[in-house]
Amino acid sequence: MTMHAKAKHQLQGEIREISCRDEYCRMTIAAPAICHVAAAGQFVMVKPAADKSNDPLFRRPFSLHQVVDGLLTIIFKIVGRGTRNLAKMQAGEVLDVVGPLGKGFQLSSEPRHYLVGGGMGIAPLHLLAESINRQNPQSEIIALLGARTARELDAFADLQDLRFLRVELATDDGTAGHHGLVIDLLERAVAAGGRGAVYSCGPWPMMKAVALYCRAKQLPCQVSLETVMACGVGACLGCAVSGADVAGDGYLHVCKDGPVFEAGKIWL
Amino acid sequence: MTMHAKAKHQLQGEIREISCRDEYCRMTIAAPAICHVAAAGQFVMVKPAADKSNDPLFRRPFSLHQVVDGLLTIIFKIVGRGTRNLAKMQAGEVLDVVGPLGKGFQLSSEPRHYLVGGGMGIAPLHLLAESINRQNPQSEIIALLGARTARELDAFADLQDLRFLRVELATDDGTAGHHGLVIDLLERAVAAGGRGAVYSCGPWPMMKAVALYCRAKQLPCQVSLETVMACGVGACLGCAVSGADVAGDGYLHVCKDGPVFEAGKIWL
Amino acid sequence: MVVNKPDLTVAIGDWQLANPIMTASGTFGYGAEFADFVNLNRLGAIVVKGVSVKPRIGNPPPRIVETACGMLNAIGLENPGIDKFLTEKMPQLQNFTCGVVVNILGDSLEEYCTLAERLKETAIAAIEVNISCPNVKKGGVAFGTDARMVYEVTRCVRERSNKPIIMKLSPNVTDIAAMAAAAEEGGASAVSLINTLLGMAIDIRTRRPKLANKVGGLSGPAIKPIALRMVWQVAQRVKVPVIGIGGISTVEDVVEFLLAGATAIQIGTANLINPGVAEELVDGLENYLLENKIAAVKELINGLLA
Amino acid sequence: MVVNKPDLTVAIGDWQLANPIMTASGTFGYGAEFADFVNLNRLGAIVVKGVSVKPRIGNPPPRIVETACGMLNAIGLENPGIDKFLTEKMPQLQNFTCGVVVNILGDSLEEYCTLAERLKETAIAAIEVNISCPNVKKGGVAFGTDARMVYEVTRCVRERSNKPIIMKLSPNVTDIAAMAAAAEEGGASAVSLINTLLGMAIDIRTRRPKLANKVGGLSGPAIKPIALRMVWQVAQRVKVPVIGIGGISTVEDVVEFLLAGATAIQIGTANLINPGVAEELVDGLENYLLENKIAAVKELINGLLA
Ligand SMILES: Cc1cc2nc3c(=O)[nH]c(=O)nc-3n(C[C@H](O)[C@H](O)[C@H](O)COP(=O)(O)OP(=O)(O)OC[C@H]3O[C@@H](n4cnc5c(N)ncnc54)[C@H](O)[C@@H]3O)c2cc1C
Ligand SMILES: Cc1cc2nc3c(=O)[nH]c(=O)nc-3n(C[C@H](O)[C@H](O)[C@H](O)COP(=O)(O)OP(=O)(O)OC[C@H]3O[C@@H](n4cnc5c(N)ncnc54)[C@H](O)[C@@H]3O)c2cc1C
Ligand SMILES: Cc1cc2nc3c(=O)[nH]c(=O)nc-3n(C[C@H](O)[C@H](O)[C@H](O)COP(=O)(O)O)c2cc1C
Ligand SMILES: Cc1cc2nc3c(=O)[nH]c(=O)nc-3n(C[C@H](O)[C@H](O)[C@H](O)COP(=O)(O)O)c2cc1C
Ligand code: FES
Ligand code: FES
Repeated sequence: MTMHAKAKHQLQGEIREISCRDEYCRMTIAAPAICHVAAAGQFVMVKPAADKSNDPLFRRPFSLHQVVDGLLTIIFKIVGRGTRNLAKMQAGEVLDVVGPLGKGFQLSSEPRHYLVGGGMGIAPLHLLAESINRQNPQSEIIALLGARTARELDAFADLQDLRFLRVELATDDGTAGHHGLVIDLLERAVAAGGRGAVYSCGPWPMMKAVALYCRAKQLPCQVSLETVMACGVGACLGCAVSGADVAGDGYLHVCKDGPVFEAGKIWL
Repeated sequence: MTMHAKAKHQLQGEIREISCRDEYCRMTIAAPAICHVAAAGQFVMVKPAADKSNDPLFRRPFSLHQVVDGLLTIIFKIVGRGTRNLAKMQAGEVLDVVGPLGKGFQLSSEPRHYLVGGGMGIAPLHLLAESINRQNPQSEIIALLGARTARELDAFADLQDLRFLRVELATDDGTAGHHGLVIDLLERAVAAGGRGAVYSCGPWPMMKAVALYCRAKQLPCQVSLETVMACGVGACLGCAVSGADVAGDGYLHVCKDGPVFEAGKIWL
Repeated sequence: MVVNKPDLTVAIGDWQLANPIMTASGTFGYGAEFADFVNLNRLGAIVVKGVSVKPRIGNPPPRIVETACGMLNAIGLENPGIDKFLTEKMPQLQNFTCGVVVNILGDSLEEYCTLAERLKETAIAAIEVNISCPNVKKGGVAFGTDARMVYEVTRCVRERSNKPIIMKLSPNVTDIAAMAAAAEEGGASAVSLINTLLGMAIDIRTRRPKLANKVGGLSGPAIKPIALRMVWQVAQRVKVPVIGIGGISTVEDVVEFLLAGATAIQIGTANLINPGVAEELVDGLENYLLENKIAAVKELINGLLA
Repeated sequence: MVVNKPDLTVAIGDWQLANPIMTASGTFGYGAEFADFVNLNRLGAIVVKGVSVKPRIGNPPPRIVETACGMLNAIGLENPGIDKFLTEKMPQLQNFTCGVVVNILGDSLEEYCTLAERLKETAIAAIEVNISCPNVKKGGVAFGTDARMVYEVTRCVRERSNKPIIMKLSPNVTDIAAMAAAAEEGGASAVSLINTLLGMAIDIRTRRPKLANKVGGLSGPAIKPIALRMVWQVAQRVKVPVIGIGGISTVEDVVEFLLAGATAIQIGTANLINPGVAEELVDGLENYLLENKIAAVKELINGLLA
């Protein structure tokens, strides 16, 4: 083994807890080596360890939702075969986990932080909120969470319970909070509360709206992107996205240069 | 739909019971349409109904072990990926079942029947014994069962309990019954009990020994063959075995012409 | 509200198919094997196992191997020969109201021509010509790998037959579109592709090939991306209808091939895994069109956007 | 009892490899990406991502698609170009004690020759020449699909270089053994195969190809049977060592390729799925030899029984 301290690990993590409600699952995995070096906004790539099938082939990427005492938690939605297979796993079974991967959020030194999440993009905001609070317990942290419907927000009940956080909700169908878009919440919150650092994770149209708003208001803004990934470690170059200046910079790679980018660095 | 009575069915069968001990599993599936037309020596091909993976690709063939009140039971050994996946299934889950397939045993009108089984080849002998007994309750039925070790024979405890059956055991390691080969049992049993119809299912070397013995003694003998199968319905021609007269007959197809053959019809 | 049934019909020349779902040669026997699982009359057409002039006993076993998302087969074109086919198989095939396509194969140009001639008097919908077979007169090089030979086989079969001629192309070539063009030039009514890709598997315990024939044809979901690319390339090159084959097992697969330019498709290996699949895909395709408010399946053909 | 460690070494010309396990170009970055997962020095060699004369930004996204037991990629050969490669990547590559192979690619014969020339002064173990690229001067036909071009590229690179030259063959041809023979004639030290098979996937919702580049290269377990067959065919045709590539992810796969005639093998897509796989296979191969009482891995090479 090379003697440098490892920034990434591949390990066999036992599932300690798994629970699914509707199509939303929460899974807690024993992964001390990964937890030890993990930062908010990073992700892991997982595959059931006992799975000798090559179909589906790829590992699946998930954001770090929580990291406590060597246990890491992910929250995922069942959308296809990979997530369906994961949802069928049980406590005691073993997951092959690679991580932590990518570059996470830069914690801003601003006194005020707007965490803007949509749908499953809310997942990384829990660890982000805790990290900001740990760095500076005086920070004002406002989470603005949007989803299609209240059920989806329920998957993130623990985030809404964090005491150092102010939470506002928006749903497309009006079943919780503001009946409308999360960008509306951001505009109102900034208007009422003042400038701050913006962190955003969610569907592309949402993040684009957030980024354009921040550009207009000159607020520092980070967005967390998703692309299909094969390796997650910067080797295959499959996860390209256009940089802000396509001609000059060529492409950025979500798994290595991101998933979190300064909004100004990418093509909106 | 064509109006002829169907000889084969594809159905979604609920698993009613499954239990595994060591690498031996017993699975009972609700499959009335199949049970209705099933005969001893026939088989089914199965795949977990919810399995959307193409790896492994093929269905897996298993002999009918028992058929009672619309429930069919198979007994299988975990040997590879397909059987491992089946072993993981639980009662209430659904199996996609095609069957009954192939030609089963011809019930002989002889008064005495020797059922010679080795390893997992014992599986079809339960239904066979019941069928012989049902056809003629006066029949003398002797089951000669061989296995590597006693544990393997335990998977067939129910067969050993049939009251109309005389059972003799042989194991390679001497942990149950005769310490040696099942062919020894057959020779002894015939020498002691007299001529009878012989039915055999098990590893090829065993069946070959049985068939050669029967040929020498001029006993009617049927053997049940195994080959890799893709379709199980006679369409792909993948399951070929050499007929007794290769030049003349060409190949026989295990899923259609068998799995049970008169020993004289195949190349020994 | 009146829900109109979508129009599933497609045409290959003058031949009208009730729908674009066919079964692929060698994976559906002579139809009868699947009569318990599929209402054969609901299919667009069935293609029977390849027929040769003389009977063939096929290759010694083992003949099939499971591979990652696919299978290898080296059946060796086992079939009863054209005489027995006409007397024993043809009568039952004539009971089906769906189109019946007879797949033919030969070791020489003459054999292909003879087979076309022999099928003249039958009521079949079309002939499909398997040119993946080795040409014994030309040192065993497959007919389908040489554009000149493709042209010659097509022309001869075309001249000797009064049926639509479907030339079935081999994917084991550098430029399959060139082969399709040669078939078109020779007078083919349609081309179908792909046949299997040549592959191999080794048993490391015995150190022998897993197939007695050493090599075999790879089929199944594993090859779908290759088949789809080839169908797309060929559809851009020729004007005759293209029949897409290779790894199709779902409605999505069917739609992908139609969008890539296929007028019809054939289901091969999937029949072996799920004997009811062919009819399921007819139903599934109809539902897909309904759900997406597409009036006719023809609208999908060649519908790929740039 | 003394248990002797089996001998894992193999040779490609004068180049001695500690073991036959290499990583395939484009799937292992520049090695450093895997340093946390694999002790790079335990590998037979690493092959870096393809390098061109000028930097290339690659194709627009989406660039990859998951398929049945495989994947399609259309990365578009993104790379920093030979200048940056030599100044930024080469120094760290020289820290590895395992062999480093540089994979090169060009749009013209001259570019290949230039790259060979530029790598003369480096301490690399070998050059691997990717000839699956389109030849812009010859209407975009890939170099690797024409025996004459294969010969010419090989000869030029051979003449301009003092390193072992590995010609990496494209599987998208009728007769890959003919391409291997052309490479041998041109002076190749070895041939490696296969590169990816051209494939396609369509998003039926948008009706567009799933890859921005429309078509891409298929790799992974799905293609293993094709790769193995080609390696076997090529090994029977040429005398230079053959390096087997295609869908390898287990020790059994490695042994199959060695038996088919490969002197070494490369792991591609499997690295992406399981970043520790390369080292696992070195250990696994050693254990396999031990368990089967095989003293040297060389005994497996070409060990297929008839
Ligand atoms: C950095 C990163 C972090 C993520 N974090 C989370 C999370 O915390 N919770 C969560 O529910 N989801 C998260 N996702 C999305 C999640 O990875 C996909 O939902 C999942 O891979 C879908 O797999 P599937 O087999 O169920 O779906 P399928 O649709 O069958 O997948 C097919 C292919 O597309 C890929 N894919 C599908 N959807 C996405 C997507 N949205 N983003 C990237 N690739 C996709 C799959 O990985 C696979 O390769 C994240 C994605 C990325 C890139
Ligand atoms: C007609 C018939 C009846 C059978 N009845 C029984 C039974 O009652 N109980 C039982 O335990 N087993 C039975 N078998 C064997 C059983 O089908 C195999 O053990 C099983 O398919 C192995 O699958 P796998 O994925 O676990 O093994 P793998 O080794 O991973 O399978 C790889 C491939 O080889 C095939 N294969 C492996 N072993 C066999 C074999 N012995 N016979 C045929 N194909 C094989 C598989 O189907 C698959 O296609 C029967 C086989 C046949 C043909
Ligand atoms: C077991 C088997 C037998 C086949 N026999 C023939 C044949 O006789 N004639 C022919 O043209 N193609 C034959 N094929 C090829 C198929 O018709 C089809 O072209 C190929 O399998 C690809 O389609 P798939 O991936 O859907 O199986 C056979 C394929 C299989 C799997
Ligand atoms: C993402 C990706 C990028 C690749 N890039 C290159 C490359 O730059 N040069 C090259 O010669 N081959 C390249 N290849 C081909 C691989 O080196 C290998 O030949 C092919 O993937 C087959 O092996 P596999 O099935 O083990 O992946 C690439 C393959 C993949 C999947
Ligand atoms: S996923 Fe492979 S480089 Fe990002
Ligand atoms: S398994 Fe297909 S014919 Fe027997």
